[in-house]
Amino acid sequence: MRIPCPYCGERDVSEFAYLGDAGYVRPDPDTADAPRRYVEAVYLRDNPAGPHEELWFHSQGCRQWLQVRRDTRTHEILGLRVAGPTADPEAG
Amino acid sequence: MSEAAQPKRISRGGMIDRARALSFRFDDRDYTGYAGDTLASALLANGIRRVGRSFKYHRSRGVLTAGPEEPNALVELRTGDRREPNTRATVTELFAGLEARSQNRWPSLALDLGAVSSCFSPLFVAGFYYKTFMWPKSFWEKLYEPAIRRAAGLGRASGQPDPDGYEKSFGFCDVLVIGAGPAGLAAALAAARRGARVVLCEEDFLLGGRLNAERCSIDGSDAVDWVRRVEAELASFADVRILRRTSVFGLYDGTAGSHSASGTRTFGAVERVSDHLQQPPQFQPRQRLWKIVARRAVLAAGAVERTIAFGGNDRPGIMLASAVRSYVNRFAVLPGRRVAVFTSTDDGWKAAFDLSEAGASVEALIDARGEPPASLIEQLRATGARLYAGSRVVEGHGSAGLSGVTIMDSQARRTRLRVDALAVSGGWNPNLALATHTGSKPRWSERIHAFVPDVLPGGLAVAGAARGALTLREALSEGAEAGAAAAEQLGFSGAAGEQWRADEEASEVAPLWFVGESRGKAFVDFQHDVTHEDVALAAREGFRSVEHLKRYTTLGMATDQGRTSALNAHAIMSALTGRSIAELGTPGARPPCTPVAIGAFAGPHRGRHFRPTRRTAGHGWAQEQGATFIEAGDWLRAQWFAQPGESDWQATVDREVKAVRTRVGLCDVSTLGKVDIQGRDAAKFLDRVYSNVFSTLPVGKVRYGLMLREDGFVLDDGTSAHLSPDHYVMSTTTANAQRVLQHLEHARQLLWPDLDVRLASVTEQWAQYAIAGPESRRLLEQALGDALSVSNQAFPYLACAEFRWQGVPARLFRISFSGELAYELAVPAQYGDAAVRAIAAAGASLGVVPYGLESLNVMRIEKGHLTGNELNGTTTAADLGMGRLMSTRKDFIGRVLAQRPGLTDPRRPALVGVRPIDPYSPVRSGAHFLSMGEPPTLENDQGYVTSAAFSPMLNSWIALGLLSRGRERLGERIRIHDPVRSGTDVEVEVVAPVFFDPAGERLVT
Amino acid sequence: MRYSIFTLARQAFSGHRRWSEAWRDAEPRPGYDVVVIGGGGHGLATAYYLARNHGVSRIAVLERGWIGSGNAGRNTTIIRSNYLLAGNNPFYEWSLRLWEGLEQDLNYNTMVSQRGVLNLCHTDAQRDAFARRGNAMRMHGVDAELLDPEQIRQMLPLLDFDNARFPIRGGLLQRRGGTARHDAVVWGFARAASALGVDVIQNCEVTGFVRQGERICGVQTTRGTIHADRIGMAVAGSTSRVGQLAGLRLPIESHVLQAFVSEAIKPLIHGVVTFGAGHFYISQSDKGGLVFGGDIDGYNSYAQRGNLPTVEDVCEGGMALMPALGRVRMLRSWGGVMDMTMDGSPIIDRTPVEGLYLNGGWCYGGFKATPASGWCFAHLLARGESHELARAYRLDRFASGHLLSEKGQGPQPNLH
Amino acid sequence: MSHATLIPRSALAGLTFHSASRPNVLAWDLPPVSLASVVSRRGPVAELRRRALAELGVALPEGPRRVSAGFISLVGIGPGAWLAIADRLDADFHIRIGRTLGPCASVADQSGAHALLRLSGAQIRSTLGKLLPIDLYPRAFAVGAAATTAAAQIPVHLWRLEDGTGGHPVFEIAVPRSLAVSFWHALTESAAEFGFALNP
Repeated sequence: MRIPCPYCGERDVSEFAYLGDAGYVRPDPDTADAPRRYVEAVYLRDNPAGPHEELWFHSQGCRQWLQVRRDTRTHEILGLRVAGPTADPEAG
Repeated sequence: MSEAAQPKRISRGGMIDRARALSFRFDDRDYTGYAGDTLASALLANGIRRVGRSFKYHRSRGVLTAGPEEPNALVELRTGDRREPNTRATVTELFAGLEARSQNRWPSLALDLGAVSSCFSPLFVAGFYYKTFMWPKSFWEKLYEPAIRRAAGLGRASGQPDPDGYEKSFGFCDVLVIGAGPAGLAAALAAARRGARVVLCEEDFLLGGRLNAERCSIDGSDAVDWVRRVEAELASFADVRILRRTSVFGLYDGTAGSHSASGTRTFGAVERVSDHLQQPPQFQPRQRLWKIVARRAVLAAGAVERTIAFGGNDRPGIMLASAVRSYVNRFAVLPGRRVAVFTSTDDGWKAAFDLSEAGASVEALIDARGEPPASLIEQLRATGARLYAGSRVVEGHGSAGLSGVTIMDSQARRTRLRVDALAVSGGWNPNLALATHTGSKPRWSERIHAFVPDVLPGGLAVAGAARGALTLREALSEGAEAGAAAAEQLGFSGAAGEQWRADEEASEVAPLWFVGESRGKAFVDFQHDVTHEDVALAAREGFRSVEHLKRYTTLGMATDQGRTSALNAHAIMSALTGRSIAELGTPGARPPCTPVAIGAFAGPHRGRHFRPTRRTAGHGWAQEQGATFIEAGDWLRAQWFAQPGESDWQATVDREVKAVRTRVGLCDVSTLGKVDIQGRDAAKFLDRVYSNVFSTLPVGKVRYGLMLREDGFVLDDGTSAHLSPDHYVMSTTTANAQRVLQHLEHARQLLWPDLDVRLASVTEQWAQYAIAGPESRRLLEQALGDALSVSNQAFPYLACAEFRWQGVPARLFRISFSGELAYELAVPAQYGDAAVRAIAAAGASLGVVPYGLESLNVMRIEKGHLTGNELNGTTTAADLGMGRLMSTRKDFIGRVLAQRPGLTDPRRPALVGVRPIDPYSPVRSGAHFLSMGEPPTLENDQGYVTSAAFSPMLNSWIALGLLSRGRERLGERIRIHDPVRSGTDVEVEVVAPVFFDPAGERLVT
Repeated sequence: MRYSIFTLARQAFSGHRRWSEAWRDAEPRPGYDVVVIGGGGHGLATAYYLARNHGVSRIAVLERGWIGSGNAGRNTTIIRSNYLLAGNNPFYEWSLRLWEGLEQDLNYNTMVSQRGVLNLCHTDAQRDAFARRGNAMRMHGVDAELLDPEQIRQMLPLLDFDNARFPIRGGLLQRRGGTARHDAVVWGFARAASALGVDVIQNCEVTGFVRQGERICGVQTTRGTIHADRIGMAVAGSTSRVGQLAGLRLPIESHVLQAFVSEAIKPLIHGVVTFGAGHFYISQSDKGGLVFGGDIDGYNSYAQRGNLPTVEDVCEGGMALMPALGRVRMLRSWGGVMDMTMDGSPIIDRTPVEGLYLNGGWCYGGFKATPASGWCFAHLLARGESHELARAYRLDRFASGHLLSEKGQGPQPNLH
Repeated sequence: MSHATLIPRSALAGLTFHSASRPNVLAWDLPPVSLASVVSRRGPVAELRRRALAELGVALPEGPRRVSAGFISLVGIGPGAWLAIADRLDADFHIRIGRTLGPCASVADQSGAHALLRLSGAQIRSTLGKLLPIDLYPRAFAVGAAATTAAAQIPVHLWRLEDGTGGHPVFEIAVPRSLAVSFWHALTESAAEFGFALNP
């Protein structure tokens, strides 16, 4: 598998570290239902068979966290962007 | 070489170099062949028909094919530590001094399946072992299984370290062409002419594929000349790479998925660099693994001829028709003098023509079809062969080698013919395995009665016989089109105009899978001895899907993957169950499509170079001091520094510890992870990633910090030093350095991108040395001079400073892992060697000693400091007695989930110290705690020892451990249970987890 | 028909023409007491023990393809009970006990072969962790031995003791560990269950659930609707997908685990060996093939195939441990889809949806668990309460924090 | 009072290899120079670029490229991240850059973090092809191109300089100091078949 890093260009998967579901949003710790929302955020997964938004860290390259859209049935890379709500100034 | 030496060698022709005779050994006898031979062709030339024994029935077997699909002619190649079992003689290039042995010949003595098979073979039907060997219970493992294990398997591995080297290489190209037969050559040339960057891989040592084995012409001249012309033109392109002896074994993902056209794909290939030599030349590997990234690929791997299942179809001397033509035309070998051909295809007839041309007496041509093409019949007249149309071979005779065949003609009359060779042609199976590696399924073709590629992986085209286009004419045109299309899709357009003319060919195929009137065993898997009866039994017992059939009968699971015969079994099953072959299921192939040496996948990463080794800047100095090194993750660290006369490592460690505690010691701590943290929000960032507060840490101070995972368990611990406003340097444990940095980048880039903070790893930048002991301050004063004042007032406990030491940027931290008055001095790594020598020199008069990991460990246990043994990913801050570091004044990673009942349960094991009542009773890490008098059961398990050591200061064994409700149990006597290492339990007292200088006075004086 | 050498001999005289089907290829009926989704080892074992231990009469096993076509036929056939945690160890030990009597119990030779499982360690910390685990095993009456390098050299002279990047410092040996023939396990349970009246229904894919208010009372399948009082899921690799049909969101990620087999060679390796400084484990099958594997590829996948870097990593580990493997050829590879849970331990529990029960999350440890998994899941389905051996495998442990993590890597499956 | 003086030491000092008579792969162990990591702070990089141009006389490369001007060259190693390389060993290098780029960038001394090698020769691409998972084909990796990747499992920064004598490509590679010995082994093993020489 190869991932087209927006900074480094297309690279072999062995340069990247996988974290998983990119849907993770760290809940507000100060709400009443924080415990439940943390459990869901940290432990539960959609785990779809099909397009999956996921996080890869280019650990052997530019050290950016990337959000990759990949089909879990075919391993096709469908899309990619720098992860996080706001991208780094120079990324992409 | 005289003809006598090679009785079956044809006196002229062939693509062998008769000027270069090569001697070789087979089963301890000497023979001679020619350069250009394979081991199989050389054996056949020497009149050897029987080359091995079958797996289950130990029947004599000979050469069936002339390619990698060979199921029978497997040998042990080479000797000693280079012995290679199961090597296919049909693709083994002959070299001078080659040594080979037949395999599986004399079964083991214990249970000689070979010997009994003749009379007991009726018992050894598919899956017989599932139905028996169950009684008496103990006999399976004691008797039956060992016997089966000894009898099973084929060749013997060398059992010794592989002496040869392997390499890996990445390759990149626009168009990868797989196979250099007519289609592949045409494709490669078409792509190259358009300016594409081309890689052409050919499994054989000659380019040309079938053109080397057949008598055919292109543009009116001999096809072999065409091959040489194309080869020469390809070689003239700078951007074309031809890889001979290279098998493309797997199709893997690139950016493209299973079906999308755009993007790249990764192909795995193995280049047999030196397998055609007695051993690899200096600096050359045996094999090279290629990882080829291609934007487009053309699969032109040809097709494999399949056999026909009839009684005794495994007799040595029975060969695929295509193989016969290979041996006759390419290798100038005559497989038999009196020969016959059994075919259900037009193609099979060509074997008769070639054999006759080569001087064999063709006794008969048996065509299962009632009315073969008139043109062929006309051509056959010249050979004088008798035609049996609408007839079938029902039995092959001759256990040591074919002596004759019995045929049944259209009127069901049986005739026995005396022949010593039979060419069989049952049709062609396209080599489409690569096209199915990413999950694409082939479809059934009623035209050629075989599976052909259907939906293809994106970017992959298939051309020629691999697509079921069996004529040379189609191969040339399809190849050229595929190569041109691939290049043009990528925007290349150059001189086109490849137009090659080839003769018409009759290529009709009629399905003939199994001869119902067969007498004797009809094999559908030669190597695993699967017969038509086994297929019938599987059907009877309900193993009817292709996968069940395969798993129950082991059909197609041998080294040849059933390429020449498994489809016959599917056909038999479909006849028995009234379902079409397609309905039975299409077995998708998985990599590798040809067996690949495990060494090739490993490449150079073996032995001491299995993984890279990290060495600190002080490594050389430590070696000079007599260090014994130990692996710590990727690093090598000094474990201890033994001195002459020391009885054992314990004596060494005792000396080092005492020296540090009484004078001063020097330890390389460069391996700790170091992260440079800068930004206006650096303090805020640290507050969120550490459980304790850092925003209150003044410049010039260091603080210990605890880091949790979001799930509330401890991830790592370390210190962070406030060097200057908005600038910190964090230290992590050696083991977690990389994971922590990734964790921090995740927090910075994803959780809080709004913070102005930036991270840089400076682990490599700083060589860092701990100087510990009562005399450490004096040592530093001597080493640093007036570069920095280290008086207790100027530089108190937990102080840090950046300064210049002899003009070199340096850092000093007053922190202590040993519990002594201690400092850590850091310099840029290129000065690390000089610095450690300077420190040692400065401390010489003070009796400074270098100390290693082991002494560090003893001292940190004496102080109850933590390492990976305690930070094992399942402990909480509270477990480790650090509940106070869980700030309630701020948010931090792990805060919420750390409050779950399972993590706050008071019964959780808590960190304690233990001391044996008898100070000399060893306590070892990994031992379990039990209350006195309680039997050793899991229910009574009270926790375990995390770290233990003998303390020379307390003159006693001491240990840290996690004990259930530990904090409430100080003073209690419990026992230590360590059955895997000691028969008797040790009684210990539970104490606070700090044994030495509990008040910490030494740190601050 | 009872299997034995005598039956085999009798059959031989009649040219093996009188063998009957190993199991009935049943047609679905409209309703059952219990429907088990998934005709793999776990599902078939569950059905067998439901019938044998709990006298449940109307049972169906629904298999999307042909039985054993999932992970049951895509593993490396290792059986062992060398677990550390009190929540795991008794369960796996019971599983091993069941393995030890399985041939006689099922009247089918599943080729259980206890040639030993040896875990190697390469650092002192690893050795101490092995000691801790070995001690825990012994405290539960499980056999465990801590070996020193010399003892290992005697056992396996093949290993690299003299030129290794990470020298072997010891090992934890469970002699009762070993292997079993994976397909035979599936066929044996199917045959035995079928003999007790269980309907084994192949080519029957579940496409939805039938609800009655909040309760689930049946399944829609490609072969029609089937009603049942209780429905058990044992669909390793598809747990999230089937669970989603019932509206479940689970602590599971699907990852691909590759495995490999070499060409058949004469006996080279006796037992099972695992490398401690890389991702590699190996054993040799009765047919002579070296069966080996390593780590999961490490990304979500339902593709049942992996990629080259993992293959290289595994073989590098193999060569580092056994330099004699260099010239042995890899013949085949395959990929299985693993249900990776967030703490690396399985789930056998009722779900929030009444009538639906879950057996899944076996990560890459499902095969060895087959008998006990069926045993405990059958108990749960029959009695409505967890079997004492499977009490720790609760679905709510993530919320309560009573995690069952042998490795302590945290909620990131590709680190387990 | 210690009189030992602090002198820098090459990470490759004292390493052995098979030296060929007619080498096709050449390596030079570069004399020690100062390096620093430069990471743009949060917010627009316009100001950073302006200062770099005004104070250092270099246009910060966008993407993985190397630019050189006077005493300094900068290699792009990530978005908003560069490796600054001085032309000599200068203890104040990172401080001066830090001052010039002020609050727009975080600057950290990396002088000791890398072993720097220059590589060339007729077979340098074939040699690096065995080590690097990236395409060094002339069109794909032109003069001035840079890459951060892994060479035989070792993280490296690599960039291409102007072609050298004989028209052979010239690369420079920065290897983590602690891994220099392992990299050296991998390099010399890969180059051996072509003939290898150091500091010819």
